[in-house]
Amino acid sequence: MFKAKIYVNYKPSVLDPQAEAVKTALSRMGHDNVTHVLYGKYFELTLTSTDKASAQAEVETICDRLLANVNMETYRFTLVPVPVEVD
Amino acid sequence: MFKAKIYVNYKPSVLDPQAEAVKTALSRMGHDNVTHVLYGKYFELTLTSTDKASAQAEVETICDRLLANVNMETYRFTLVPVPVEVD
Amino acid sequence: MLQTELSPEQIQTTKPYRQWDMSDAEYDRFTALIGHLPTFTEVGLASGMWSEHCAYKYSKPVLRQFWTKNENVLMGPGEGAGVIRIGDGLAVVFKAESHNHPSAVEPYEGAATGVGGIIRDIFSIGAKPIAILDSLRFGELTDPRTRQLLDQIVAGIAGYGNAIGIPTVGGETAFDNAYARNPLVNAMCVGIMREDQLQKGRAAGIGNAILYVGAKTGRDGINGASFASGTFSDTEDADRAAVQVGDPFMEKLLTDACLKVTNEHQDALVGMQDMGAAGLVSSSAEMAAKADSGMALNLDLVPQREPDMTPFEIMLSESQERMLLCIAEGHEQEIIDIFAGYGLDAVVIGRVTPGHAYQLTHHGATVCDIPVSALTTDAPVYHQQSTMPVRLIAPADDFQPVITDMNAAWIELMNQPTMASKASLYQRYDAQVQTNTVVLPGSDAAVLRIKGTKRALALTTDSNGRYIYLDPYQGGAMTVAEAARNLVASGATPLGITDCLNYGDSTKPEVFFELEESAKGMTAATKVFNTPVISGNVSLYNETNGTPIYPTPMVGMVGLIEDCSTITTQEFKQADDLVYVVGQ
Amino acid sequence: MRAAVITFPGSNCDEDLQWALTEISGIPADLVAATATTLTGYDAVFLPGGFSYGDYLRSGAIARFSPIMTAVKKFAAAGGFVVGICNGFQILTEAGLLPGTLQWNTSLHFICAPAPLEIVNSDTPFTNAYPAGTTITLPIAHGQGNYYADPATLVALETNHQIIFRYTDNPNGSVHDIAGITNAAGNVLGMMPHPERAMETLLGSTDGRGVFQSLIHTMEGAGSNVAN
Ligand SMILES: Nc1ncnc2c1ncn2[C@@H]1O[C@H](COP(=O)(O)OP(=O)(O)O)[C@@H](O)[C@H]1O
Repeated sequence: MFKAKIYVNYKPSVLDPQAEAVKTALSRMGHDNVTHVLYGKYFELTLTSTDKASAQAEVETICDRLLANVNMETYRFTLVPVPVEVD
Repeated sequence: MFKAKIYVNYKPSVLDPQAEAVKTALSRMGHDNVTHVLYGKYFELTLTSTDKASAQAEVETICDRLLANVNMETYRFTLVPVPVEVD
Repeated sequence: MLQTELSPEQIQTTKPYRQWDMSDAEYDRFTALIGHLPTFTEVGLASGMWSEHCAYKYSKPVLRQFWTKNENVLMGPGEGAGVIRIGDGLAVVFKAESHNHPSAVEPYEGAATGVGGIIRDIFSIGAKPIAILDSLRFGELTDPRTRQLLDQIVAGIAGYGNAIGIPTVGGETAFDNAYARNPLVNAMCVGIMREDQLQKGRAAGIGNAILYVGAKTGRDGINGASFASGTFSDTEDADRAAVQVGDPFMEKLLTDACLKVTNEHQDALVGMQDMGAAGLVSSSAEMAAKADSGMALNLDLVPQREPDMTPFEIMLSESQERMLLCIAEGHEQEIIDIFAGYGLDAVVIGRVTPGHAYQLTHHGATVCDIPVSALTTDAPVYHQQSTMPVRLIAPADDFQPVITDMNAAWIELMNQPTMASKASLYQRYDAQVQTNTVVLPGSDAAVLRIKGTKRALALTTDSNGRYIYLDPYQGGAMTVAEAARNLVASGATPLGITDCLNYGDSTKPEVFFELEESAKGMTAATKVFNTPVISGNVSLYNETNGTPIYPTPMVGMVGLIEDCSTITTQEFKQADDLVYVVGQ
Repeated sequence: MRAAVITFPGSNCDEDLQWALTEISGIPADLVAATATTLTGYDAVFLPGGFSYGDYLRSGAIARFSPIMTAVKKFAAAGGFVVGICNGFQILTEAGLLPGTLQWNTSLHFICAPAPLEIVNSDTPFTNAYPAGTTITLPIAHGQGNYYADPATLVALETNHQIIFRYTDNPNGSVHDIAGITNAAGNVLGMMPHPERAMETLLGSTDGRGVFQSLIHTMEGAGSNVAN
């Protein structure tokens, strides 16, 4: 069993209105020392796969097809083995 | 200068419609071995603060007040020192 | 994609303009017009301005045949949108635009920015946008890619229109394999204004300021105009970098601020235009051309989102939510303050100059110095060859369906996605914001009352590519007639139309024939219904791997209801009422 | 009676509300900018629908830091009537003036449709013009109207009769079919449906008028249960 920790965010050249909005709000709230804001999505998927290579391939497919919009977003992920829980 | 890596996600007791939708989509796509989906937000803030304790306190305030809705979300973050860039 | 700047001589030998869809003959024509070997920036600007999207070089001979004027038309094609008088000192403003290619590549943002663009065309005239309609074509729903496109395109239209607070009140949706890889996404916006508020996109008056307003310029959508003028193949994933992201929140602020300027600062405002296809170069050169002015811009002053942008990138970026204003000298601060009140950037980036030169400086160097006309009025126009397609020369026998079981046939018909209710789609659009929508989606036409008057407007979009494929002339006429029927059935008198001409590659004689003939049919019908064409848009190159879509001109028609008490809706009202069939 | 309608950057139902108040209900209403700092002179404050600050991050999350919100909190604490509709409801929950939050609709789609509602409590300043037990239909138009509160909060809402409107055919997944609630004191109302869109026969319904009439009755001390 594996846990995939997946980060999806906009490519640097793409306008991210949400990150802009957060930054403006922060500076209005007086947090002027925040100079840069990146806003992304974070997913954790638990997979029952038993070997790492197949989990790796599967998470890549899932990211490409569902979690990330590859036109505008990039993603990266890490895989950690999870001890199988016994109910 | 510090970079704060902030994770915001739903409390486990709250049903997240977006995570549910991802899970349903995955199983429709044949990824039945994904047993659990967590859907969160990921922020990176760059702060000009010079000491870690004050950066820590500031990021906490920012999370409590803006980035997370503490009624239904929790957050965690890490702080990494960033070498100040010289132009 | 971009090379570091080549010298004029290197450009002449390595011909980088070919990858921007500019031909060698066009390069030669441009060189002759400007009287020197063009710089990298100059030839880049020409490639954008001479694309079909900006110059209508292939469709102009067809567009010239449209009937565009009657006694009520205050402004016809050529400006951001057309304007028709409706009485009480009021005028209705409308235009439609296609965003087919961007939506095929990035459906959510492509559709959203299509809506954003057409809204800017309306308020740039000085009108308050009051309604959005769409017209959508997809492949068959059995294809998962089509389902995804449908979902994301509807989400994109909803995401932009709902947030900005303009109701999406109608449209049409149909499915046919002809559009499988090349969906059609056409959006129409309608606005209302007082006749005396009419604005034009003009940069007149030597010394007047050129004011850049709105979002910063990024590398998004660079040279989207020539992108929109290319066809699809299965291998062109690299085009994806051309897609931009919309920010409806920014556009809401921009709309409110620009309308405040038009309503309250008439004496300061000389002209206004949105930055659409080919971005800053197109808006600025067109504003100069319309006023027969010269223009000088300092590109270092253009607000930029990314470091190290080249003049080519700054001028051809299609970043969204930007406007260009010409402001009378001395009034600059007054207008900048208004935008600042909405939290918007407004920067003087240049001036109207004597003569007819279009001059750009960047980091202290002149990067472009050419006649304005070389980018605008002197763009080429091609008279294409037109050949009747073989299928029309020897048409197949009429198809006679054999129906044995009327009930079964009816149910089968109703099961067609094209026939089925579109409620699951239009329920995702806020159709009621602004509280004017009298007839909601689901009837023949949408109807909006005009607050403060007894009047109402009826709006519809219609197209039927299959009819035009079978008979371009009759099909073109029928499209206009269908729109007129929808309005009349609501109790309205048709006023005029806008259109989106969606066709395949018109350099193919058969495709050009379809374009020409259907436009003739449309023209004949518009004269019968007294509905001049006051605005529109052309989208050619709707092809996948060489196969064109059905020729699919979309007609958006607006009608006037003099008295709200005469509005008619589609549904049966009560049992025992009589049902008549009128006509043949 | 005089009403304030707050215009946040990105609000888009502010003028509709002003129209419903002034032109139809006869309540003079001013648009007040989010940058204003005082609400003196007003008897009721309305937070309109729309997408304040783009609704980026979470709907209402950024609006709650507008200067006017300090004044709104003060106004509410002094017992003034505050009504948040759609995005206004979202802002009130983010600002802590109402409990719970509004999540994405379970369909994850924006929904614009008529929603039949049960008036659960007609003994409030906002609903006393509706006869008890009435069902009305008001338009909804939202993507994030799925009300959520933790079980303890729900118990409190139920026992204090703070649930004012309930969907009879839950469109968005809201817990306990909640469409509108008040605070414990009963002077702050948040609702997802749009009464200001149901004010005129020409536009199809007058079911929304009761909300405004109720406020008039309350302000004038003119009793309750006057049918609309
Ligand atoms: N994409 C859409 N957006 C908004 N409204 C739509 C859309 N598609 C269809 N509609 C609405 O659904 C109703 C029926 O559409 P359609 O079947 O195309 O009508 P018709 O056959 O009268 O042209 C109309 O009121 C139309 O406005």
